[in-house]
Parts: sequence; structure tokens; C-alpha cells
Amino acid sequence: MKELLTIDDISVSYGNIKALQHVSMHVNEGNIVCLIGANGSGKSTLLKAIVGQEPLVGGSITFDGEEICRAKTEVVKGEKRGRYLTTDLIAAKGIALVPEGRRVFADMTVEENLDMGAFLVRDENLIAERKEAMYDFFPILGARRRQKTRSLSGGEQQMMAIARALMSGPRLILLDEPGLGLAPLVIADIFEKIDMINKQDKVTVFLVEQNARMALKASTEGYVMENGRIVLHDVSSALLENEQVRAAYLGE
Amino acid sequence: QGGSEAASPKIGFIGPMTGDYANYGVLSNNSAMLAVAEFNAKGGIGGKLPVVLVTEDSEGNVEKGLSSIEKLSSSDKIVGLIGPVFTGVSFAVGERVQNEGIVMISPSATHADITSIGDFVFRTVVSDGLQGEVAGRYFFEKLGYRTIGVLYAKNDYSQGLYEGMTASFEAAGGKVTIAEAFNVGDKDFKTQLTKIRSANPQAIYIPNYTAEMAQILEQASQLGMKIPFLSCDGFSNPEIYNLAGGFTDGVIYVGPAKVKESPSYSKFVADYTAKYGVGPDSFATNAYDGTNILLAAMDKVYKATGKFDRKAIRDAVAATKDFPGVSGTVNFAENGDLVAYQGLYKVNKTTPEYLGTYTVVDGKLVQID
Amino acid sequence: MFNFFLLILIYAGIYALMALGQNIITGYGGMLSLTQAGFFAIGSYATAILATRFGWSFWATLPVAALLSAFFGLLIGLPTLRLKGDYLAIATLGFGEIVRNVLNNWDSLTNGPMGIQRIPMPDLFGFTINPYKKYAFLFMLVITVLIAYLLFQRLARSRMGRALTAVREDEIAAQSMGINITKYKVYAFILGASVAGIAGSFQAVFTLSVTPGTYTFMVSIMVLCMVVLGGMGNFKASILGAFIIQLISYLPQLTGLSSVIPPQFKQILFGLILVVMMIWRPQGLLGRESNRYGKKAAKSKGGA
Amino acid sequence: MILLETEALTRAYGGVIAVNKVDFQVESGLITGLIGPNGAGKTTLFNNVTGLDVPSAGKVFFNQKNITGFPAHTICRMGIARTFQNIRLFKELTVVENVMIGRHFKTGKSETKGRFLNAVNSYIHLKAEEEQIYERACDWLDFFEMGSMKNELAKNLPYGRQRELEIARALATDPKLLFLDEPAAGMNPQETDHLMATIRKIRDLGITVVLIEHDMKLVMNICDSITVLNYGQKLAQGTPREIKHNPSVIEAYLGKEEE
Amino acid sequence: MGIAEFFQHLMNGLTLGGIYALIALGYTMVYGILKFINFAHGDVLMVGAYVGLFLFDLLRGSSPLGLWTIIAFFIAMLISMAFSAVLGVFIERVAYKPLRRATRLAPLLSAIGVSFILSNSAAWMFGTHSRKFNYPFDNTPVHLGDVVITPHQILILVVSLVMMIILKLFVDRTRMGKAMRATSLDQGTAMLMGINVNRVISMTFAIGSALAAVGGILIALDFKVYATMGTMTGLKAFVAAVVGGIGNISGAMFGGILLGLLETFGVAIFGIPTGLKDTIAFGVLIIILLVKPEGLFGKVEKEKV
Ligand SMILES: Nc1ncnc2c1ncn2[C@@H]1O[C@H](COP(=O)(O)OP(=O)(O)OP(=O)(O)O)[C@@H](O)[C@H]1O
Ligand SMILES: Nc1ncnc2c1ncn2[C@@H]1O[C@H](COP(=O)(O)OP(=O)(O)OP(=O)(O)O)[C@@H](O)[C@H]1O
Ligand SMILES: [Mg+2]
Ligand SMILES: [Mg+2]
Repeated sequence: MKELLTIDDISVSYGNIKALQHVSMHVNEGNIVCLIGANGSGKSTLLKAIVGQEPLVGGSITFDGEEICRAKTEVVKGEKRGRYLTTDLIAAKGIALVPEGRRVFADMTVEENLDMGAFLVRDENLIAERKEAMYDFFPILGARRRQKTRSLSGGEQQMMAIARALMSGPRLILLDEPGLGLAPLVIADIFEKIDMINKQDKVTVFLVEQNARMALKASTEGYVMENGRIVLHDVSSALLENEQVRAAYLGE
Repeated sequence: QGGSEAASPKIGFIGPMTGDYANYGVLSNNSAMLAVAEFNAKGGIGGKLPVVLVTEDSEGNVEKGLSSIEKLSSSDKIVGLIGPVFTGVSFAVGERVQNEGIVMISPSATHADITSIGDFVFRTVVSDGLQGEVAGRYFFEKLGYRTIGVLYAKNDYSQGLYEGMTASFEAAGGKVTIAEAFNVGDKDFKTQLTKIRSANPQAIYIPNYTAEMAQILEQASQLGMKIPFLSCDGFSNPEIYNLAGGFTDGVIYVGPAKVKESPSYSKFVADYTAKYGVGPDSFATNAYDGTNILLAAMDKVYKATGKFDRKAIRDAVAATKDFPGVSGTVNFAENGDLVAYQGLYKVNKTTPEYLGTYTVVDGKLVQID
Repeated sequence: MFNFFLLILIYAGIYALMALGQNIITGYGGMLSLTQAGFFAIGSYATAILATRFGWSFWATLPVAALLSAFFGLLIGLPTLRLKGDYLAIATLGFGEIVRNVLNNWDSLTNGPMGIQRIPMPDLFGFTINPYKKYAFLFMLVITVLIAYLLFQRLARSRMGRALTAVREDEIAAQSMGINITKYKVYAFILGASVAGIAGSFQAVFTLSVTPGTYTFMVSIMVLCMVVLGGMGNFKASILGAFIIQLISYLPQLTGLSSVIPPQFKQILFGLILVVMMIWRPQGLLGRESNRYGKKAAKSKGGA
Repeated sequence: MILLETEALTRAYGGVIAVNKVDFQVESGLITGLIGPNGAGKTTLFNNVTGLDVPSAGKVFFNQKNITGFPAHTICRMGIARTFQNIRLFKELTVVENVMIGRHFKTGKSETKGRFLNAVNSYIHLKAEEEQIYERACDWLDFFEMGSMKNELAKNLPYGRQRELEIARALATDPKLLFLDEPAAGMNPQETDHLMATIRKIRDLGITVVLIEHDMKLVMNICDSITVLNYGQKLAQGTPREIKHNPSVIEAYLGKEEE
Repeated sequence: MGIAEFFQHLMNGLTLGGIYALIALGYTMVYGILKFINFAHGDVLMVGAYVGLFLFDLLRGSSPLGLWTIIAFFIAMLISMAFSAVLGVFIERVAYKPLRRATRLAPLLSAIGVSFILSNSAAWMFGTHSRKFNYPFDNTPVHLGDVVITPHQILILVVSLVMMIILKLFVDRTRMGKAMRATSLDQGTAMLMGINVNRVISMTFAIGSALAAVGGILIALDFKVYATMGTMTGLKAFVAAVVGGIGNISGAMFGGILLGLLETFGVAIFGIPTGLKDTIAFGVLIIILLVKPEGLFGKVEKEKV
């Protein structure tokens, strides 16, 4: 299986706070990989680093064989050279992020938000098709399609953010706590849907989730992060049985 | 009190050099520079000391005017001041020079009360009072108008003229049937003109600065107005014909007395235009005379005493008699005001034609020339 | 030269008063108000009119100027509080322009564009504080700025300041914490207006003449610049900002450069300095005042 | 005793009726849960009760007093505090300052309505007052074991801590009734457990708690009574056991039991 | 007031409003995206007018009014638009871009600085006097009964209307327009959608500044060219843009027209002294804002908690 995303020894800091320290991981094409960890362990930071929203202080990130980010301090061929693609270029490579805190375009309607998600898609028919698919999947969004997103409920906005990311037809989708604020039924649905797009549309999924049990069940592989470091990596079924994980993240 | 020794004496100029009114400051400052340059070219004071002109920008406001005089008086130790250009600043600066004992000659502060600040304040421009008086009487008596409309700006100069003209016109028996104002910075006067058109006066008096007058004339023509226009010394700036060339025909204005005839005036205009690329307006003309008067006074005092005593220079300025200025013969009244007559001109296409020189004595219009 | 420096200090002092007021409105309350010039004018004219027409002493006119501006602060504060951000800016800008327009046109009261001259100099214990002799005037002004500063500083470090900060940060949360946001916004306006009125009074007895042309919209902008340049939400910085902006604007005259360079260069220089300063320190020279309890606030964020 | 009650509370936004004739009761001293599908109108109900939104129809009673349409700050002063679904801390202020703002109207002389004189008065008593506010704020932080973070900027706290800080800030107003909108969102199971204990502690202080939550473990464990909304209407009300087995609730919201 | 006078005032008000609208459109472009008052907009307008003036005089030489003067005028206008667009983008790069993450007031101050630099440089280079921009066409007024209109007045109205429509179509219909809207709402998230925010912002400045040049030239025909020409009119246009509703294109247009009509009728109808024109205009604008705090065309959207 091909390695789609490779994170090689990256570090990220916020001033003095070392949010990520020497993190390495990889996501194979076609897989669902999950990342779990306590609050503040650095999960969101990692996702932001992948899409180029946080600069690296060390390491590099490669997507589909092309290096998309490298820290300024890295030495390449005897030279100190940083390099990075801006977020929009990374998005154009086929990476979509469902950001933490939803970040919907509040003054746009649901429909316009979906259109923005498909900004890089030029085929009008395809866009219309995908939109319909989204309304099928989240009927409430269909009912609210002409409503400004700012007036949606928290959960509706979350659905909106997920649907928007799917609109671009990404190769890799990064989900930052997709279940946040969603009703139990909907969460179950979403995990099913994730599975479906993964199987049918061959979208690779990288999932960050507090609900570790569901995340691990849905994924093939899992990483555990603590204080900005990866402390465990295994296939998900093994992690589900892991004592340490059970105690710390499954609430048992 | 002040008075510096033999080193090159300095004189100051204060006027708006930047901002909305910069043009008026710049034109007058040009004159002062020209006068000083010519004076120095002839050898300067006593044939040996060149005079230094220090220009400061008032930006047309009192705060900057005061800082300018502060600088001129405490850093440059000037012995005389040309300016400031506008009434508001002139009041503030006038109080200050009076206090410091520096003689000041304003080329364009027209407010009637300026010279009553004190004995150090002079001007080479007629006060609004006189110009307005001549204008009102002339419009009534010689032009035979009984109703006049006015379009003036809410600034000291324009409003002063409006009030002066109205008082004398109505005293003579006429009536200002409509007076419309606009604010500084406005460029569209169609509302006011439309209102005036509807009031249908026999003529319209537009006492304003050049740029606004050009604008008014053009817009009046756009509104198809055929009413005769009357104006003030602001019209003596030849710039008006560049800006509103097609619309100046027939305008009658009150301006400096008979300047067009004098050869020194033509030479001044030619030199000025050659040097600065634009022509002088009447304030610039006044500034030129003012500067020359100041320089002559300094020369006189220096020759007599070998120093530049501020008080002595003031006295010498006050003693100026029949100074042959480019704007005519200059004399100062007891209070520092210009003793002057008003010229009347009628524009033929784009050339002003001289109609006569007038003054008002005891409420009666008297033709001098 | 030294005299000229004193003059800069006096102007800085007068503007510092306005900047303190602007800071409480914009720096603390987070409201972008562009109307200090209006209050400044009201204060100036109050003093000018009362002193020349009714023979009041400066000290008697001072509280009137403050109260009158405060009243107008309340008047425009109350209704305009419904407005956010730049809508508020426009409404306040409009108010400032209205004040100037009215002063320029109400000839019977304000003498219109001619302005009011010959304003009597203030007396203090029998001494005339002659603005030409700058020490006494400066002294009087410094005391006033100091009092205003201490007062504002203490208010800001009390419940009032915290409430205003809360309103700035998040109105909805502030409301839900029992803070009457309208009340605090109006307080900010009243306080900000009254010091600007006092500044106007001082201006009137310093220049001894007032004309409507002095109180343009540019004055409000300059005051805003002082606050932002110093650092929003920091009273010391507002005073520093006032001093620096005045110093920059008068630097060419102070150094004698003004008579050497073309007059426009002075303004161009001012513009350049403004741009460079902002890029160099967008948070202002001193930045927002550090949180009283805890660390200094982060550099880049906050404010209206 | 019924502490808070809504009577046919309705809030319509144009065509969308977010809350539809809901009668909702909160028993004093208990923990009441409010659950329902996304968009059911839970947050809207909170907003209408706490004065951030004005009902289209219906009434709200607090302590038998009709408080419908009162401004938010008044309602807060009467003893109702809340947190927000999307955290609304004063981000640029420190942790302790956030809580101090909660103490805003709780101090010394100023408790009698804020007049300008009071501002003057409080100016005079500034120091004592400030100390008083500070100490009380610290007490609340200690309650959440956040004493060591009090000088951090609020925005730099991890998510879960921010939620707790919001609760601390609300508690600082000494409420009789506390509304929590999805307090456990973004918390992992362990942290949720900790939160449950905290909420119980709050209840034991005599503060009535109403909470919205999608985490069923939390809801079923700590609520004494649960109200379910669906499409703006009240679907059911009862004890956790009743709700868990209510078929229409399962159908609309819970889905079939996991595991 | 007679019927003729009424219609004359109406016409005057409309064209004055057209001028405000023309400038307001450019303001709104930039304002809508970056949410800061681009004080230098009026000065870019002034630069555009100077460039247009010099080019037009150069191209025209001494040829009489006719087809060539009109062509020359358009060439001058196009070059001036391009020049202003480049200038606008340059200003953004140098003076505003470094401040994108700073407080909202920092770029405002920077813009004031730029405004000082531009207007004073122009005064220094081109002098402080007004220059006449000759009409490239015959501007003889047309009489409709007692009401008089000039071709230029009609031109202003037509151009501002056309520009409004084009802009609106552009922003609503094109990809670039959509990208602009997204950028205005949330730059970070816009990038996540694959939008090149830098390019969008540059584009916005380019369009806004090109519009300023058009406005500057058309205004110059009527009001002359001088260094401070952008300041006051620019400010009023900005007020109009805000009253219309921030970032709203039709709002800017109607705000402009409204302001023009207010300035005209406010003093024309009730016999209020014309000096108080600004008081009436600003007063009514404040009242409008109080009644409709989000501007005329803005949408009132309460924040959802
Ligand atoms: N902008 C920022 N400035 C300073 N510190 C930050 C910033 N963003 C995050 N942090 C800190 O970095 C660390 C990692 O944060 P991150 O958001 O990546 O955690 P997370 O694993 O996603 O947590 P959560 O589960 O709460 O979302 C935390 O300690 C957080 O406080
Ligand atoms: N201003 C508004 N205009 C139109 N519809 C609105 C408005 N505010 C809320 N709504 C709608 O009302 C419904 C109720 O929203 P509310 O936020 O109360 O839901 P909720 O129960 O809290 O959901 P969640 O669990 O997802 O947070 C939603 O469908 C929302 O779209
Ligand atoms: Mg996270
Ligand atoms: Mg909700």
C-alpha cells in the first residue's frame, strides 16, 4: 500500500509552548487512521500543521511523494532551507480539513458554504451532484439550504463543516473531532458515512476524535498522542484491547 | 526687546503651505521669495547684507500658526513677519507678535478688526469693510441693481465681504434678496444656484476664492443661468481664466486699484510667472508689496542705526509714505490698515477692462480715477 | 528652541487629555469613535463664549465645558450604542462634523467662521497665566493631565475597567455576567467626552482665539493615531502617543528643518513615519497594558 | 419546588419555529437534563430563558416571577447564570480576571444598582473592593483546581479547561440556577467523568443545574430529570430510566443502545 | 418650490449622488474584504485623475472636440486605471499586508499615513493649484423645459449604474467574486477551500483602485484636479458606502445617491440655510443608521450563541 501522507519528525511551537515534539507518522492510501489523545495534547495542532496553518520548527511533511512543508531549520544539501506550500495550494493537492470549531462562513447560506467547499471543482454538474448527495446525507441541511449558516444550531454547523469538506472530493480528509456537538444518532451515522466514502470513493481518512471507542472501531490504525508526542501506534483493534488505552481513553 | 546684530537679518512668512488652502499660502510666499531675491540681488541691506526669508506652514490652522510664530520668533529671531494669510490665524499670530514686538504685515487678512490688535499689525490688503462698502454702493449706484443674490463661503474672507457688501448695498436702498452659503471644501453649488435662480435677483455677487468662483461660474452656465455675476478681489487672480475661461465674460469685480495700468505691475507679473509657472493673485501682489515695504524699512533702520531693532523697524514701516507698490501707491492709516481705493473691472471674454477707481467717503461713493 | 519644545509639550498635554478620553472609549471599550474633535470644539467654545460674552473666569468655564461635553457624550453615546464597529465610527464622525458645521453657521452665538478672539487669559491666585510665558501654563496643564491620568488609571483598574474590557471582548458573555453593557459604554463616552471638553478649554485659553476650522475631522484622526501608536488600552501609552505624534509633527520646526525642505516634505515624512511605525509595532509602542492579574496580553490581538 | 418554569414558550425565526409551545420545569435543587436531536431548539430555549433572545410567545417564570423579555444582565443579577455552547471566554484576559468579571455586580456598596455615585463610591473603596473580588474569584478557581493557572491568558488554556473556566465564571455570579450548554463537548471520557463529579459538587452547593448534553453517559448518570425536545416541541419528560426506554426518544434521538 | 425647481434639484442631487456612488463603489470593494477604512482610496483617486489629465492633454494636443478627443479620453482613462490598479496593489503590499494579523486599527493608521504621502507628494510635484480637465465632448447643457442637464451629468449617472451592475455580477457570479466573499468572512478558512487569499486581496485592490481612477477622472471634469481632491469627497463617499451597508455594492450605490439627494433636498425643501447642508445630511444619516444599524442594505443578523 502506498504511503499517502508522511509526517517526518515534526515539531511545532506556540511561543514557549512546545505543542508538538518530534512527531512522526504516516497514513497509507485508502486507510482510515485515527489519532487520540487528551485535551491539549496537540492533535489539532498536528492537523493545522499538515494544512500549512502552523509553521514547523522542525521536520517535514510529505503528501503523495511531494514535500509540502519543511521547517526553516532543516538542512538540505548543506543549506538551511525552509519550504512550504501555502494552505490553498495544499488544499489544491487534495487535502480537506474539517477544522476544530467548525469555522463555517457565517454570513453565507448553507448552499453557498457548500459551493465554497467545491471552490476547486470546476465541473458545475459534479458540484450539483455532490450537493444533492450532501443534502441526502444531512437532510436538515437540505431543509436549511437558504438559511445563513450563522443561525444554524451547533450540531447543524458541524454537519455543515463536514459536508463542506466533502464537497471538494478530497483524496485525504482530515477530521478534527467530527462528532463534536452531534446527537448520538448522527454520530453513528457519520462514522458509517466515513466508512462509506472511504470504501466507495477511496478517500483516505485521518481522524481525530475524543470518542476514542468509536474512532478506534471505525479505523484501521491508530496513534495515541500525549503532550505533543506520539506514545503508541498500532492497529486499532489492538489498541482497543490495550490496557493503557482502555484506562486512559475509553473510560473504563 | 529683540534686535539682532549685523549678521544676515531674517524675516518670516507664515501661511498655509499644505492642506486645502495651500494654494493661497504658496502664491503669497512666492511673492515674498521673489521680493527678497530681487532685494538681495541688488546687494541686500545697506548694499551688503542679504536678507533671509524663513517660511513656515500654518496649514491654515491656529495651532500650527502659533507654532510657526514661536519658531520664527524664538529660533530664527526674525525682525519682521509677512502673513499670516487668513484671518483666523492672523488673530492668534497677531496677538503674539504684538506681545513680542515684531512687526507683521498681512497680505490678505481682511477682517475689519485685525489691525486693532495693536500697533505692530499692518496689512497691505483692504479690509472687508472698505471693499464691501465700495462694492455695495457701486452695484447700487453705477450698475443700478436693486436686488442682488449672494453665494458665499462660510469662511472669514467670503463671509466678511458678503456682510460688508450687504450692509452698504442695503443702506443705499437695495435689497439682498437671497444669500446662500456653502462650506469650505464644497465643489458642487448647483443646489444653491438653483435656489438663487428661482429667487431671480438682478445680479449675483460671488465673493470667493478663485477655484470656487470658477466652479460657480461654470455650474451657473450649466444651469443655463443668464444673470450677471459680480465679484471681488479674488477674481483678480488670472488663474480664473484658465479654470473658467468660457464663463467669465461680463463679470464685474472689485479689485485692487488700477494695477493693470502700472508698468511695475506688468513686470512683476512677468517675473513672477516666469519664475513660478503660475500667475500671482491679488494677495500675492499684496504680499510682494508688503515684503518690499518691510525690506525698505529694515534698510532704513539699518542705515540709520547699524542694527535691526524690532521696534525701530515697526516705526519705519508705520512711517511708510506713498510707497510705489505694484498694487498702486501704498499708505498705512493710523491703525495699520491700508489706505487704498478700489478698482472696478469688467471682464471682456477673458480680459479685465478697467472701469474706474473708487472709494467711499462718509457713505458716498467717490470716483478717484 | 527650548521655548519651542515647551510649546510642543503644551500641545502634547492638550492632546494627551483627548487621547486619554479616546483610550477609554476605544482602547478599553473597544468602540471606534471618531468624534473627539467635536467634544474638543464644544469645550473650546464653551470657554470662549462664557469668557468673552459673560466675563466668566476660566476656572468657572472649565467645569461647564466638561459637563457640556459630557452631556453631548451622553447624547450621542446613548443612541449610537446600537451601532457596531465602523457604523459607530461613521455616526460619531457625522456628529463631529455636525458640531463644526453648526459652530461655523451659528453666527449669532459663535461668530461663525470669524471665530472668537481675545479670550481672556486664566488667573490663578491672582497671577495671570500668560500663555506666552509657557512655564505656568505648562505647569497647570501637567497637573491636569496627571489628575486625569490617575483618575482614569484607577477607574480602569477597578470594576469599571474590567467591565469595559469584558464588553470589548465579548458583549454577549459580558451581558450574561450581569454587566449592563449600555451603561458602561455610555460611561466611557461621558468620560471620554468630558476630558476632551477640558482639553478644549485649555486650548481656548492657550491660543486665545478659536475658529471652527481648528476642529476638523483630522483632529479626531490624530487623537486616534496617538492612542493606537502608543498602545490601546494603556493610558500611559496614550500620553506617550500624544507626545510622540506632536513631536513628529513639529519636529521639522523644532529642528529648523521646516524652512529648508519643501513644506510638503514635512507631511510626507509624517505619513512615512506613521506607516513605518505601524508596520514595526502594530500593537503600539507600549502595547496594551499588561493584565493586572497575570501575564502581559498577547501582542497582536485585541481592540476595536 | 419549581424554580424555573416556561409556559408555552415559543420562538420562531421567520418560518423556522425553533421552540414550539414548550412547557419546561426545573425543580429546585436538582440536575435537569435537556436533550434532543441537533436543531431541536435546546440552545434556543436557553437563550430565551437567559435573556439573550426574546420569545415570540409564552412566558418564563423564575421563582414565580415573570421574567419574560428581561435583559440578560438583569436576569443574571436575579440569579441565573450560564455557559455557552461555543465557548465565550474573555480570551485576552487572564483566567482569574475572567472569574473576577463574574463577580462584577457582587461587590460591596455597588450591590444597590450602579449609579454614577456608586462609581465614585467604589472609586474610594477601590482597594478593599478589588481584594474582595480577587479572593472570591480565587476561591472559585480552587474549586476547579485551577489555582495554578490563574495568571494564564484564557485563550491559552486547553479546551477542556476553558469549559471549566466558563463554569467557574458563571458560578462567580453566585447563581441560584446554572445553565450549562454542552459542558462535556470536546472532552474525553476521563475528563467527562471528572466533570460529572464537579457538577454534582455544584448541585451540592445548593445550586440548581440545567444542562444540555449529547453525551448520554453523562446525562443518564447525573440527571435527576430529563426533558427531551424534538423539532422545537417537548417530546418527553421523566427520569433517566424512563427516558432511556421511551420508544419515541430512542427513535428520534438515542438510536438503539450501543453494546 | 415650483415643479421646475424641484426637478432641477432632483437632477442636481442625483448627479452629486452619482459622484459619491462612483467613489463609494471602489471603497466598498476594499472595505468589504479587508474591513478597514482605506483612507488612501481618495488619494489614489486623485492620482488617477492627475494621470488621466496629463495623458489626455498629451494625446489630445490641440485637436478640437470630436471623435479623437473621445478616443483620447478613453485611452487616457484606461491607462490611468491600469496605473492606479498597480499603485493600489503596491500600497497594499507595502503598507497593509504586513498588518493583516494586527488590530483592525493598525492598517487604518497606515492608510492615513499613505494618504498623507500621496496627497502631499502630488502637491509637491504638481503644485497646489487646481487644474482644469477639459471635457472631451461637447458639454452644452440640454434644456428640458426649465430643467437643465448636462451630458456630463448623464454620463456620471450612467457610468456609476453600469459599474454597479458589473461589479455586482462579478462578485455574485464569478469564481473570483465568490473567493472575495469567502476571504472577507474568514481568510484562514478561505485558504482551506483552496482560495489564494493574497491574489484575491491584490485583485480587490486592483479593481477598487481602477474604479477610483474612473471616478477621479469623471469627477475631475466637473470639479477640477488638485492634490486634496480626494479627501473630502472621498470621506463623504465612504460615509455613503457605510450607510448603504458595509461591503454591499448596491448599498454603496444607493447610499451615494441618497447622500447626494439629502445634501440637495435637505436644504432645498425646508428653507434651511444652505450652510447647514452637512448637518442635515449627516443628521439624517445618523438617524438612518439608528433605525437600521446595519446600513440600508445590510442584513441585521443577531449573533447566535
Ligand atoms: N494559538 C495558540 N497559542 C498558544 N498556545 C496554543 C495555541 N493553540 C494551542 N495552544 C496550546 O498548544 C497545546 C496543544 O493544543 P491543541 O489544540 O493542538 O490540542 P488538542 O490535542 O487538539 O486538544 P483538544 O482535544 O482540546 O482539542 C495546548 O497546550 C494548547 O493550550
Ligand atoms: N436566527 C435564526 N434564524 C433561523 N433559524 C434559526 C435561527 N436560530 C436558530 N434557528 C434554527 O432553530 C433550530 C434550533 O436551534 P438550536 O440552536 O436551539 O438547536 P439545538 O437544539 O441547540 O441544537 P444543537 O444540539 O445542534 O446545538 C435550528 O434548526 C436552527 O437552524
Ligand atoms: Mg483540538
Ligand atoms: Mg445547541
